[in-house]
Amino acid sequence: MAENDNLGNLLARRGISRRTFLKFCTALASSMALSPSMVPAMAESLAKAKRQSVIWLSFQECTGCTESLTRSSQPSIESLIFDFISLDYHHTLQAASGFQAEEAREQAMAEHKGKYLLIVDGSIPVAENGVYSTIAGMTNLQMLEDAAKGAMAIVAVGTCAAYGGLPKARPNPTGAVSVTDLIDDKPIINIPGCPPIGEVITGVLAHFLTFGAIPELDTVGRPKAFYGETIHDRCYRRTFYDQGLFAETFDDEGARKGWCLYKLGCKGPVTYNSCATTKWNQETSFPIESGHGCIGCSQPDFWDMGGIYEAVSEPLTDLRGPAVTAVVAGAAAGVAVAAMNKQSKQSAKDRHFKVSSETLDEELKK
Amino acid sequence: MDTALLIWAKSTGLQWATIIMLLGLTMRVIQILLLGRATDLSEARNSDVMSAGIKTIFRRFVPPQGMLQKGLLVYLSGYIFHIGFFIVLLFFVPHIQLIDSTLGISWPGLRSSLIDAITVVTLLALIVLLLHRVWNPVLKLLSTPEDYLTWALTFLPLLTGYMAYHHMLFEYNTMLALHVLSVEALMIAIPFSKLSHMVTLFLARWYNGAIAGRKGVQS
Amino acid sequence: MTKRIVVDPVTRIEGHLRIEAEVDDSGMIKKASSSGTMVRGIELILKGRDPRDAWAFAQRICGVCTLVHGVASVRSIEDALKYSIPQNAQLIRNLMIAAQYVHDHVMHFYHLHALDWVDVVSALKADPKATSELAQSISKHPNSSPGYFADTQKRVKEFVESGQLGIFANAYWGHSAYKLPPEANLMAVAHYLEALEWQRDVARILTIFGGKNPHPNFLVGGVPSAISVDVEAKGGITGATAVNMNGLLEVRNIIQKMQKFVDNVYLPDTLAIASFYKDWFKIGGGTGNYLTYGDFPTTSMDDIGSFMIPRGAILNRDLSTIHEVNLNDPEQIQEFVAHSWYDYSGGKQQGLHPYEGETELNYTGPKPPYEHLDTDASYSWMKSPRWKGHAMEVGPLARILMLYANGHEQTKELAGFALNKLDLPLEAMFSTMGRTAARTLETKIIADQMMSWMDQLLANIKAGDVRTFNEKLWEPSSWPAQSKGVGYIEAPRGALAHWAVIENEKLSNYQAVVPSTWNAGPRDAQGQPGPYEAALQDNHHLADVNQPLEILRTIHSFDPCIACAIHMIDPNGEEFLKVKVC
Amino acid sequence: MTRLQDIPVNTEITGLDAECNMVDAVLHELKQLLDAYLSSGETGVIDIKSMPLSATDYDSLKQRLGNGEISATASLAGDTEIYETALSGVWWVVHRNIDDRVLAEQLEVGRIPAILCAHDDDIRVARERL
Repeated sequence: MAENDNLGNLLARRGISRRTFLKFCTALASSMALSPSMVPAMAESLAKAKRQSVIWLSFQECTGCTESLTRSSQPSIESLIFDFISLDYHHTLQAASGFQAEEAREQAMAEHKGKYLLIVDGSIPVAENGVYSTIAGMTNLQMLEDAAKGAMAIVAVGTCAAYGGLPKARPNPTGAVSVTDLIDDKPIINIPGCPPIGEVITGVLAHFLTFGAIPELDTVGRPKAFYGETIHDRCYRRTFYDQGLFAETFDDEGARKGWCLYKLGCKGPVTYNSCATTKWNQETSFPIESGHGCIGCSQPDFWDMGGIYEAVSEPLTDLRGPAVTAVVAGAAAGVAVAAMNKQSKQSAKDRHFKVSSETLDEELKK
Repeated sequence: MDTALLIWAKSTGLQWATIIMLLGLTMRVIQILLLGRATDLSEARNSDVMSAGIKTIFRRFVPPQGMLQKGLLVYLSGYIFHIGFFIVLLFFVPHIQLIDSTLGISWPGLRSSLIDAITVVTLLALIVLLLHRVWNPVLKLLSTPEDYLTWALTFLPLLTGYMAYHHMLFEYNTMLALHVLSVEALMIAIPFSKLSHMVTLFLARWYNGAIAGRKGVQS
Repeated sequence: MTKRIVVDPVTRIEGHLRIEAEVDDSGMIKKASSSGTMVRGIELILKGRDPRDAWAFAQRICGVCTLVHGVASVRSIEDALKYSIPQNAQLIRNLMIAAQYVHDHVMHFYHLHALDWVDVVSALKADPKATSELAQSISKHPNSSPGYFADTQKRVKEFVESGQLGIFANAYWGHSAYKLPPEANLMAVAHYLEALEWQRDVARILTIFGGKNPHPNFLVGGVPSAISVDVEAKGGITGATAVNMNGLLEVRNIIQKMQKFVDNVYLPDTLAIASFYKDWFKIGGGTGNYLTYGDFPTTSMDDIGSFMIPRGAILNRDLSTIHEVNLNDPEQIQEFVAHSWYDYSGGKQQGLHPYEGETELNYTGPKPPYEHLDTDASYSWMKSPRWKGHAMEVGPLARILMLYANGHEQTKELAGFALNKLDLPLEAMFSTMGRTAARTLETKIIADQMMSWMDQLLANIKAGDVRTFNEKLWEPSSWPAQSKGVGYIEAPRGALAHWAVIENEKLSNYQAVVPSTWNAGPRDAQGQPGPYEAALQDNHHLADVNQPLEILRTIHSFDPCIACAIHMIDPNGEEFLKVKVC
Repeated sequence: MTRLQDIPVNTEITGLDAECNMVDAVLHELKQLLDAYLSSGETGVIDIKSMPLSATDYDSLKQRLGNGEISATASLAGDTEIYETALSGVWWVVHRNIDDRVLAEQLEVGRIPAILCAHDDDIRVARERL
């Protein structure tokens, strides 16, 4: 009976009307910044969709991405798990442990070969042949390559999986890399963020389920619908930046009046994400609204993008030391060159020796 | 990729540009100073040589009457571009923040919209100067590749800054990285091109002023 | 003949864990070992960074107990710099930590632990009407109609019949150790789903104060969330930050919502489930030694007397004597490496205080992939933290016992009520189910305490005190050339501390001893087992060696957080962390 | 039927000078959608929630569009409120969830908003239940 079952029938049996479903799709489209005119078609195709097999692999991670997923309200994790996808393997959520868990993964890989969606969170350590992270005796590297073979597409959730993230921060002790660094023969969607917004994770999944294709991506593999603009561009405090009104500390008049946090190190201008519009946890707030600058967590290498409290325009290295050295060295070189110039001037002068009539005579006698 | 370029530009790139610029400039200034002047054995008509030199440094900021009338547009463009360039450099808040973090001094900035307008005017002034160079046959004949290069090196930081601010061409991070890189190119070129007048103009004017002052005339 | 069984991966925990156990013919565990298998080397990444940034890095040690490392980190820097914070900041931090407790404990119970006790498939056999009666008999929770449970059952049925079981596939359904009647199973499944929705809502306290969840923001010297109540609109926005009048009202609502769920769902469910598993109050007792650092100051972190959760140590289950604990005393907290893959310059038998901590790797285990570890030699990448030489259990049980031993009224009343209801003696707390019950009790105590902090915060704001940040020592140029400090917190999983050393405005050393290391660490030089080891040694009989449900119950009762436990290992060698049990 | 030139598009708004650009943009788009509907019968939607409207923008848009003859509430896992604006054929639709949070907010142009129409699948189910 699983064969011809689709989401529409499932919903009908549960007494959920197509109106309700249309409303759900409307909300989804709105959160994904899709044109509202696409909604009816989207609802029709989603109703015909079957539950998508999903395998979720966790590597060098902190489980923050999974936690964030459970915070998504549109669609919620419950509806995702029960209605839209079949989450066949997920360490933190699945009931089975041990070899039964591994069996579930292998079964899903065999049964849905070429059709399952592979989701990865966490970076993959490759130093020392990948011994820094193993599951069931396999290195993350082996497990990823194995699971990627039969995947229809791969979704790298979180900055660690998308770009290497925290483990890759200087000096990258475990040789951590991203999914894109290792897999090049599958479509990959990056959903960066530390963690990404829950609604963004489920929104991208819903988009994939609806259209069966990956959404439009930017140059670093992020869906443009969610990562198309900088935080700064859509920030409610942007007008204060333009007016030159800045909070100077975390508790001054400007901080309480909601002035721009640029001087306190906000990375909003160089960070592409939808925190300022989608916001966090059911639109409750986002970092800047709660008084702290953006730390840039959806950008590649953001941990090394400068101190959290250093303004975007500040240099990343100490310039004073090198500057003093350069001036001293320049002065020394100047003196040396001047001395050399003097010397060559002198020798040129010397070459112009004076000739007297006596010496001329002596020369002629020879 | 984008961020990596920005990180490089703001760390390694900036560090080397600073080193090369300061090293080159100090070297040249020291060289000039050590060159010395032939001692003038004649009796000075005016012994206050120092103040005469300093006066000249400032007096030369004012254009001579005749020249101003002959080439008003060019003169004006030159002034606009120089003043605009320094306003944008010194009064845009992110730039002040950069100076504050390295030198520990800061001052109030101007609002971004004003800086934006000044940038446009400065860019236009630079374009006028370039057109003048190309259209004026005499000037064209006199121009060397270095003249075009230094023009471009001055023009690019303004242009890339403007484009980054308005999210043109590339995404912001890449454009910002290009902006920083263009500034670094300018910094590196300063000591080794005619751009070194940024520093040497003060020395040169002082010398001239001092000599003239010794003779008891204004320069 | 003993048989060796392997559970890898252990799921429904944070991080990657492997358990190996040797069982005899009767199914009794004779020997077990646990192993964490992932490392990132955050300690190395932190070296040379700005101490004010450290919280963000340290926080990413774990996304489940998402704020505890952030708080421990800012406190360590504040301790090093003698940096005092305004009272409002202290109250906001208390509220955030408390919210994390309530959120984390409920999620642990329903989404990580419940499936050890609840058989989802059995719920299909339940009678919704009887389930409704059961639910109404234990609680006044409004969602308890027969229709409500029928809907849940229908949803689960659709799901099971679809043939794609997803996260519920391949589990130990039908295992003989599942004892709940179908109705109790159905009620628990309904609450599993309800808790998912509830947690999403209550996590918003952290979003209001910290801007997002997981990984909310913190700040050395206070909290980043400026209070924008009554700020004039001129040149700014009225209520410009999330902590405006609406935000504060929302926090109050959420606190009430938390209390309600704990009182009406979590507490009754725990007692109901526990009543079917009373034998588990005799299994899985740990070392009998319990440690707390203390937390929730009413004044400041310097005033240990003002902590709501007191500091102390209990030895050999003797609640009549509370020993004093000092985190800076080099003789008290020490880490041993006798059975770990490290060397100390002073020899492997030595114990070192974290300030003097050394991380000299010396892997002597078998070459991976391997079948077994040599448990007589070194077998773990975790060190063994000890307090005055004793292996200590940390976490909810330790805290409840400490509160109880200190005569905390509410704790005595609650514990008395629960034990009375289940007809059990106080000693029953020293067990797997005791640990799970203690977690529920402390959730209630903390949830009840939250409103008083909130009221105090509102009173301060009303009185015109809106300070949340102390600017005085913000600039690194104002710091001494050298300083060091310890920051600690009672994390949901137990006592956590970070030791930071600052030299010339940068971090020169950073060490953390985390709850899961206290609980999961290997034996020390004296051969004393750690709490996991001791607990698994205590009376575990496996009904089916191929479905070792019993191991999961006890391991989950500790709420393992393995990324935390191996976050810091210096990773120049191989990564295995092995905890040998017995 | 309202003719296009009869639509009272009033561009004088007092005290809102700086804010009205967005409102004008919405009104302009509505005009185009009405054109399209009149010429081809094609319906259209504007997603208000995803537009960067300030609170003043939003209020002034509401004022400008006014209230028409019809209003309805649909209970679809939370209330959905629908009313016709003073402009016939222009509908204001607000979708809320069970917690009353706004999920989506739209202006819909057409004879009747799509959400009010019963779906054939549901009608089929209804037939079976009889």
